Amino acid sequence: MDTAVAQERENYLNASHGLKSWLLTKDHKRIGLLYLFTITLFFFIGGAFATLIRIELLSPQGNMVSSETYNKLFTMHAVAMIFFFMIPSIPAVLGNFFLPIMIGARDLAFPKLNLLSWYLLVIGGAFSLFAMIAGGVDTGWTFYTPYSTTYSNSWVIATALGIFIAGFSSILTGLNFIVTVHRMRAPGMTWFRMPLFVWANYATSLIQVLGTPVLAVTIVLLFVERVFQLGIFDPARGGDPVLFQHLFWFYSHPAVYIMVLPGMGVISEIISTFSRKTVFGYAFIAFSSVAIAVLGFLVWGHHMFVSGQSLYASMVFSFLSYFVAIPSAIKVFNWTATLYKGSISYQTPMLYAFGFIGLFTIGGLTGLFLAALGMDIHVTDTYFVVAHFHYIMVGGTMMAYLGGMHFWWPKMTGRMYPEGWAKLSSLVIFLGFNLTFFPQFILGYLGMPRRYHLYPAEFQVLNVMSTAGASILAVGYAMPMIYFIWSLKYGKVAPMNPWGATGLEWRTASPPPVHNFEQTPIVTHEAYDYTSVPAEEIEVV
Amino acid sequence: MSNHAHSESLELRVQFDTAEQQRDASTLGMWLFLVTEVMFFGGMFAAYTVYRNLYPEVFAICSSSLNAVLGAVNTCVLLLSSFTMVMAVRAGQLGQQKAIIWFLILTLLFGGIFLGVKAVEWKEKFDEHHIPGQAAFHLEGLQQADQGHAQLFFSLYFAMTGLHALHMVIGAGILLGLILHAKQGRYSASYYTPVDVAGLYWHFVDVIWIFLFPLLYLIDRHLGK
Amino acid sequence: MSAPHSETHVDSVGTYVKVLLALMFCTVLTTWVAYIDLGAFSTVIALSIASVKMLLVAMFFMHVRHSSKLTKLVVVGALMWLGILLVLTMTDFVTRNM
Amino acid sequence: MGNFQFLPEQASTLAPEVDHLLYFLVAVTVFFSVVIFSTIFYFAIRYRRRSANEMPDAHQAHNGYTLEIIWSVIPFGITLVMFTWGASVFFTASRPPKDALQIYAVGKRWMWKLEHVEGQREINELHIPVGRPVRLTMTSEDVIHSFFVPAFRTKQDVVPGRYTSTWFTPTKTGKYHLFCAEFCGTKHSGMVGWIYVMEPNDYQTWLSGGATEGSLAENGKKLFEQLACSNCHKDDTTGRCPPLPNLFGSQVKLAGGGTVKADEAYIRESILQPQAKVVAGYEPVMPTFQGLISEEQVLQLVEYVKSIGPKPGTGPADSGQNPAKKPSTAGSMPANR
Ligand code: HEA
Ligand code: HEA
Ligand code: HEC
Ligand code: CUA
Ligand SMILES: [Cu+2]
Repeated sequence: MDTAVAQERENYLNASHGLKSWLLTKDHKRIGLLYLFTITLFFFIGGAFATLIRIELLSPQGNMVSSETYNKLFTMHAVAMIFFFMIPSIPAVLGNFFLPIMIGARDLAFPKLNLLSWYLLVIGGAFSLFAMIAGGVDTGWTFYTPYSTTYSNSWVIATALGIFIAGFSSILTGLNFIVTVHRMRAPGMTWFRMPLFVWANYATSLIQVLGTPVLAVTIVLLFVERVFQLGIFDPARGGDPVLFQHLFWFYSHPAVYIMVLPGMGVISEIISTFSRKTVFGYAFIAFSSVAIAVLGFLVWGHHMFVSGQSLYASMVFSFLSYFVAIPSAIKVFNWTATLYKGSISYQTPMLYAFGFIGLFTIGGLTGLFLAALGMDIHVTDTYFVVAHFHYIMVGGTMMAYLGGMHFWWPKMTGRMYPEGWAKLSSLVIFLGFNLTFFPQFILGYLGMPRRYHLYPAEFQVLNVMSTAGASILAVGYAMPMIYFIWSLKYGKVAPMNPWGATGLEWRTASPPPVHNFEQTPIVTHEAYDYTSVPAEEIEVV
Repeated sequence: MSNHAHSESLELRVQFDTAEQQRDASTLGMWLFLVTEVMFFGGMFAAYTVYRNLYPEVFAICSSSLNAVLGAVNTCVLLLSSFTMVMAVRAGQLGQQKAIIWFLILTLLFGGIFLGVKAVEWKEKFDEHHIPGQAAFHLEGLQQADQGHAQLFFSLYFAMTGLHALHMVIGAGILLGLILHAKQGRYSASYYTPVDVAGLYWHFVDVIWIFLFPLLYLIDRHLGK
Repeated sequence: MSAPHSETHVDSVGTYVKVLLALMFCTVLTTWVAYIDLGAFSTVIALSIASVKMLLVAMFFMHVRHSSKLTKLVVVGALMWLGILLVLTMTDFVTRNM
Repeated sequence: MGNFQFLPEQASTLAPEVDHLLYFLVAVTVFFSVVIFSTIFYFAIRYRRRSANEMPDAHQAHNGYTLEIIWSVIPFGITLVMFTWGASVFFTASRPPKDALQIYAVGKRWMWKLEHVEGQREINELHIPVGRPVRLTMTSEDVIHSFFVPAFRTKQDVVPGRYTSTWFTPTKTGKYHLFCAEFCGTKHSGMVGWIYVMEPNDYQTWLSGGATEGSLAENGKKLFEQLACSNCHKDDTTGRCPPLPNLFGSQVKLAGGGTVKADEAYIRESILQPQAKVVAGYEPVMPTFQGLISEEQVLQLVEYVKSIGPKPGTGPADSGQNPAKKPSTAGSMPANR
């Protein structure tokens, strides 16, 4: 190991020691790492449930677990993955760590609130974990009434409470980011000099602040209906269960953009860095993030086309759904154009970025199938929908998250990951992913309903393919877990700017000092201006 | 790091460069928090709108069963508390340390009265069996068939006023904290942000009630009874 | 780097008292009007009065009239999003029987 | 994989329409995927980095508006086609023809109860004739379910507390899957059944086969007596109640203004929540039957009220005596969804 560099320079990791210094830290970088541990845990919990789902579906007659257990498996899989892994993933880990650095701030505007957000996620997670251990919950992650309020015998309340609390974590993170972006930018860091990752997180935060409270109150109403019999959605009293769906999707559709926008921000950074070119159509990508955040609030009814919602409302929601597709299209085309005449290298983050663009395109375009009314009546609540959203969330966001982790790992830890292994694992993940979820498009169109424990035998072949893919996927995900940990001790020491990137985070040491910069930076260049990077700072590995 | 002087105020936290930046951040933070509150109550307003639209007559009769005079008086009490709150902020602006304390105490007092009256109203509902979900639920003047819809009204009534009251209780807690800090002489003309920000919250809770009052007590009251 | 310096405006006690009186007047007015049969206008009037009260509280007590553009944008944004929630939900319920 | 299929069987008039829409959507997807993938691939090879410190010639991109406009407007145009096409298929799928064969469905955890107007009841099975539009009026006794027949490309949620409906015209005889597609609890995946599409003659035989306890309307008539509806609702306008003959399908004037079309949902509501919509000129004295009768009994009453509706013979659903009789074209069945 390179002892010359390894001399102890003070940084955020070694500035103080002991468990307490971590649990009471107000440093956004340390909090980012706390989040990293937490959500990784939940990813593996969710992944374990996914594994059980896939094993169960190997055979049509369902002989491994009971129907009751199966229903709990997919519910808890989704709860863990969505609320405790994917929503906090990129914003709370990478955003927390890098957003302040990228705009040249010493910390977020409200560090204590930031720490509180993490604790809220942990407490919410504890409630949900408790529910899972105590017996699980079987309503599906959508908690439709009256099943969830009146009929389910499972741990609905504990789980819902967990989600409620985690919701506040999400709200407060969003609030913190917005204030930070407005008030904490370094001198010279104008709005249009901000990296696109910051724009993406800003747009995400808008959704978190505007949408999540509605989920919170929906859970409160569910809670009072289940516990105190205040029946706001109760059909026996003239209440309307479809109203619950409106309130739920008012949040949960925008929430899918909470899950994808930060990923898009990561992709912008990676694509630019590894082609050494400023992002094509910077302003268009920046504004399309905000446009997605805003338009995302107008389309929720596309989850309810067969729910008994009025025909006319369905038409409106279908029409508006197509508007969200345009900003996404703009991004995809601009990323592609960025490559033109670039200087492209294929390091692992770039491989993930390519994976993201491809799989997001397929996932997004199949979203357009679902938004088409006549098509949706056939494929809604089938595996077609399952395939659609896994393409975006697992194929898209998960790729972006892993890409981002590889991209910034040297900065976060001061160590390089092993490039060869990383490339191999990205390939395994890509192949495993497609084998898992592509067959599900066909399954869905053939008519296999989702949330089915038992299924007709003619669907078995495709299900076996899917399970085979999932095993490959599991191996692919296990690899980074192992070599990241390995690299902490044995990885090459990371230079300040291993990729020759332009962001402010690459102008400070790896790992960064406690207050991010030895000297508050003064920004004089546009983002992604590769001529501005002093050649001596780049030590390309 | 280099260019910030620690002397401006004891309360300037490390991530900020100037006291002004810090104050602007806190204010913006509170306003954003209020946005989340608007959406939080918004979910219930949406439910209310849907059901009022479906069952207007029943809702009118239910409204009539509430005590509008008590509601109006209570509204005035709350408005008064908002007034004393803004006076406390004004005292902060002028650095009148004593006045801050007294106006905060008055605000707390009016808030307490509001909650007391609310409790009396709720008690009444319990005595009259206007509690949704209870087998004994019965609202006079309504057919058996409409009792269910009346229960919807009262579910919304309790959910909305209950969560409003919860916000008041939290607000009262914040006021208590402010009073303690004010007693320690923490606030001055150059640093009164906490009072300012708490004021925003308190007024917001007031605004919610300004809408709850007509929605629950007043609209179409002439139709009932 | 941050927003333009926002001057602290100290309003006079008189202003606040006037606002308080206006608010109380509105309260009495809206209660009184509720007993009169105005048909569909009953709702409109009640909500209009409530909106006026909201404006008074926001503008004066919450100092929105002295606040930065950003704060005003935040307020307008909140109301707009509430509008989205209410209006799009209602498109379903009012067109169901068509 | 042998005779592996990518599409489910096409067994209704709707199925080919949905499949055509699918072909279009797949074509768009393939087109854009191929364009994007191959462009990325080409650029990635063509402009690969050759030395570690290489800087591209064009590190500053030209932010042309032309390109941005092109690649916003073209996709937008395509999505408009998707919307219009999808909506038009949906419209056909939502509006049943007037002469449809009426069938009632009640979802209950975890079974489908299907009732023919002639009185045949089936559980998890539905026999229908080929080539004839079938309209389902559905409700649930507990939670939300969803009536899904992949071969017909139809799906509709079944919501407690109200009626929803769907329709289809089977085009091929055979046996098709019926699934519950909305999660409804433990045996959601067991809430499945079969649709048997039969030749009209076979269907007739089947209808006359199974023993029934009278048609729906007949049972409804009995209930109408038992529940003492008939004490109030006499056939003349002299009483304090509106007469029910000729009610179905008409426009009812309501107290307090407005009219409402007397469809199934309205009749159901009149029985369960009489005060919700009061007929102009009458006192709201009708008692509610909520909680006293089951959804199936409500259906029988509804069917009875329909059977005494206007012009016997206009709708196939009204007499219950001769369902296979070709319905006259001048039907008065409401075209509500
Ligand atoms: C990160 C998550 C994510 C994202 C980003 C999206 C994005 C989109 N989703 Fe998806 N969706 C989910 C997660 C997500 N979705 C989940 C979890 C569910 C199921 C929930 C449940 O029921 O459990 C779901 C369900 C769902 C439904 C309901 C299905 C049903 O239950 O019947 C619909 C219907 O309209 C839909 C549509 C869309 C659309 C139009 C987009 C668009 O934003 C996509 C836009 C992107 C593109 C279009 C691709 C890029 C563009 C090009 C390559 C250029 C070419 C473009 C054109 C020709 C326009 N989604
Ligand atoms: C962010 C969200 C997210 C993520 C990441 C995933 C990841 C995966 N999901 Fe999930 N999924 C959802 C969100 C997500 N899912 C949602 C919202 C639903 C709907 C639920 C509902 O209907 O209510 C759903 C439903 C769902 C279903 C449908 C169930 C049904 O309807 O009956 C299936 C079936 O295949 C599935 C599979 C998978 C698989 C194989 C993965 C894989 O990508 C997971 C891979 C990860 C691991 C396998 C763990 C990591 C690896 C290791 C720990 C190595 C060691 C492990 C082993 C040796 C096994 N998911
Ligand atoms: C006590 C008398 C009474 C009994 C018993 C009664 N009804 Fe009614 N019904 C009325 C009155 C009065 C109206 C008109 C006012 C209204 O719409 O509520 C009415 C209205 C109706 C309507 C709407 C008629 C229209 O013209 O729109 C239907 C349908 C109906 N009743 C069906 C039934 C059925 C079915 C039963 C038995 C299960 C029944 N009623 C029992 C008194 C009665
Ligand atoms: Cu019934 Cu699922
Ligand atoms: Cu959606």
